[in-house]
Amino acid sequence: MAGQIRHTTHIPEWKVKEVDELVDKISKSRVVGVVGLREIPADNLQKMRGDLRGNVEIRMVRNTIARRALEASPVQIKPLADFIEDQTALIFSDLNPFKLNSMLEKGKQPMPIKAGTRAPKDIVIEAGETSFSPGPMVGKLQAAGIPAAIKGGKVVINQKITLAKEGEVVPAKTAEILKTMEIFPRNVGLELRGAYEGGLIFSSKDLAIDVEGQVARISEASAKAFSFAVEIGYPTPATIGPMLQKAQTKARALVLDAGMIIPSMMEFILAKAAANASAIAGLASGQKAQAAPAAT
Amino acid sequence: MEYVYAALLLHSAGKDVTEEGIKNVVAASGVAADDVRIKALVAALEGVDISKVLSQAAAVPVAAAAAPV
Amino acid sequence: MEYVYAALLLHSAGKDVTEEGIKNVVAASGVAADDVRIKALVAALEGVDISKVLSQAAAVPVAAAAAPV
Amino acid sequence: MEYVYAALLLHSAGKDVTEEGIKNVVAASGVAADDVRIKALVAALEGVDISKVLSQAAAVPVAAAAAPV
Amino acid sequence: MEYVYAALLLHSAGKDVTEEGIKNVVAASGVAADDVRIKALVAALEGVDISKVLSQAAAVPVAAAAAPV
Amino acid sequence: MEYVYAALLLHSAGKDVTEEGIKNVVAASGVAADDVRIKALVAALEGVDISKVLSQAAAVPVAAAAAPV
Amino acid sequence: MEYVYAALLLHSAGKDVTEEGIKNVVAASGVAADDVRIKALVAALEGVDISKVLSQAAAVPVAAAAAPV
Repeated sequence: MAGQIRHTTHIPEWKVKEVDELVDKISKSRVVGVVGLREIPADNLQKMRGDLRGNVEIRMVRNTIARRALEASPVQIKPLADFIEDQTALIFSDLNPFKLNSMLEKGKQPMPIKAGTRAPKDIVIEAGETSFSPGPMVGKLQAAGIPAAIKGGKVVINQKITLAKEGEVVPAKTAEILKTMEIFPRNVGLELRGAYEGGLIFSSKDLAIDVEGQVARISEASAKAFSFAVEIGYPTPATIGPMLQKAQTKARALVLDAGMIIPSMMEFILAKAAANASAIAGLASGQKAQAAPAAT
Repeated sequence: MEYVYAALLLHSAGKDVTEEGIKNVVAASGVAADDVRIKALVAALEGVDISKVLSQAAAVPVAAAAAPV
Repeated sequence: MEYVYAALLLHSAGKDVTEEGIKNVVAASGVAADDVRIKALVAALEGVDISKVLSQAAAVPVAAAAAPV
Repeated sequence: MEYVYAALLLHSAGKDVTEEGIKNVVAASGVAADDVRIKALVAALEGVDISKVLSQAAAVPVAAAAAPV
Repeated sequence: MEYVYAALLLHSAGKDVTEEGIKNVVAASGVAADDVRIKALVAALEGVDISKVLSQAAAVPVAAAAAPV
Repeated sequence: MEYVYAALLLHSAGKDVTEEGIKNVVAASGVAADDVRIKALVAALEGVDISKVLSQAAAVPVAAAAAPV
Repeated sequence: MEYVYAALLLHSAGKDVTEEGIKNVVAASGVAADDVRIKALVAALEGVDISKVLSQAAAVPVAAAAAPV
C-alpha cells in the first residue's frame, strides 16, 4: 500500500531505471533473497562478496528501491518486501535457498559481544588451562565470576561455568572479560531473512537445515513403525522374526507362570523354581535390605 | 510346546482354553494329541490369568528381537 | 514395511486407514501395490487403536533415536 | 497373533509351516481363518529359519529382562 | 533349601506359610524337620509379600534359563 | 508350581523324585494331588540332571539379578 | 510426521527420496503437501545415508526397550 502512495509522487528518472533493472534481475533469477547487513565489518563484506562470486550476487540498493522492485514483480515474490527493513540488500543466486543459507552461515565471522546486548546462545566457559600467564589476569577472571587459579605456572579455570544464558543481557564486565579471553559468542555476517524460489517464500526459520532433527525423526518414525507392525501382528520379512520371538516369549512366560510341565521346558521351569527359592532364601538369611534377593 | 501354543491360539482367538479345544487344535496340526499332557496343561492353567501373564511377558522381546533382523 | 509406512502416513494425516488409501499411497511411491499385503495389513489393524499402539511404541524409539544422531 | 501361534504350533510339532497347515490349525480353534493373513504370514516366513530365530530370542532377554525389575 | 521349597509349595498351593505347614511338607518328603530352622524361616517371611518377591525374581530366570538350552 | 517345588524339595532332601514322593509332599501341603500332573512331571524329569540344571541356574541369576536393584 | 513417513516409504520401496516423490506420496494420502516442509526435509536428508540411520535405529531399541516395562 505504501508503494501505491509513492506512485502518485514524482519519481526521479534514475530511480525508475534502477527499479526496472532490479525487476528484470528478479525475473531472471532462480532464487531471490533479502539479507540483513547489520554490523557487518566492511572487510568481511568484501571477503564474502569474493567468496560468493559466481554463485551469489549481492545488490546493495536503498530499501525503498528494493521494495518498489519487489512490489513490481510477480505476485508470489511480493511478500519478500516484508523482510526489508533496517540495513538490507537483495541477493540473487542459482543455488537452492537451503544451500544459499548454509553458504551465508559459513561465511559468518565470530564477533565479540557488546555490553548490554543479549546473549545469542548460552555463553559457557569450559574448565581447563588458559593461554594466560600468571598475573593480574587471575584476579580479573575471578572478578568476572570465573573460578580461576594458578596451577603449575598456568592460569587454570577450575570448573565449567555458564556466564550468560541465551537471551540474557550481558553486563559490561562480562563482555569485557569475554573479549579478553577471545571468546566471540556472536556470528556476524549476511543474514538471509527471506528467500523466494519457484513460487515459494522461505523465512529464515524454514531455511535452517536441521539435519540432526530430521535424522532423529526418521529414526523415531521407523522404530515406531517397526514396533507398531510387530504389535499389531503384521508379518513382513522385517517383523516376522520379532513376532515369532514375541510369541515364544509369551508361551514361555505362561509355562513358567502356570508351572506347566513341558518336557522341552523343564530346565527353564526348574531354573525358575530355583530362582524363586533363592529369592526367598535370600530374604530368610537376613538380606532384606538388598533388593536383589536372587543374588545370594 | 505344541500344547502351549494351542492354548495360546485358543486364548488369542477369544476361546476358552479347554481340554477339548487344545486337543482339536493340536490334532489339526497333524500330530496325535496326548490326553495326559493336555489334562496336565489345563490343570496347570486353572486360576491363571492368561491375559495378565502375557501382557507382562510382552514388553521385552518385541524390542529385544529387533537386532537380529 | 512400505505398507506400514503408508498406513501410518494416512493415520498421521488424519485419514482413515483403508485398503484404498494404502493402495493409493503405496502406488504414488512408484511401486506396484500388492493387494494381499494390503488386505493383510488392514485385517491386522481391525479393532486396533492406532494412536494408542503408537504412543506405547513411542517410549522405545524416542530414546533409541537419540543415539544415532 | 492366532496365526503366529498356529505357525509355532506346526513348527513345534515338527511340521512344515504351510498355508494349509495354518488354516487347519486356526480353523480347529473355532475361528474363521483369514486366507489373506495366512498368505502374508507364510510369505513373510519364506526363507526364515524359525528354529534359529527362536534361539536368538532366547539369548537376548537375559540382558533385557534385567533392567525392568 | 528344603524349607524354602516347602514354603514355596505352600504359597503356590494357596496355603498360608506356617511353621506347621512347612513341618508337615518337609516331613512328608521323608526327612526329619528341624524346628529351629523352620521357625527362623517363618520369622523371616513375616510381613513379606511372597508373590511380589517372586514376581521380581521371575524376570531373571526366564532369561537366565535360556543359556543352558 | 506346587509339583515342581515338591520335586525340588525331594531332590534337595536327597530323595529320589518319584510319583509317590511328590504325591506325599503335595498332599502334606493340604491340597489334593493331581495324579496326571505328577505323572507328567516325573516323565518330563526323566533324563534331566536336576543338580546340573540347578547349578547352572544358580550361576546365571547371580549376575543377571545384579542389574535390577 | 506425514513427510517423514513418506520419505521412509520411498526409501523402503527402493526409491530415491526426492521432493517430487514425497509430494506425490503425501498428496496421494489426500492432504495438501506443504512444499516448504518437503524441501526442508529433502535438503536436510541430502548426504544422509538413510539405510545406515535405520540400521542404527533398529539396533538400539534392544537395550532401550528394557526401561519402559
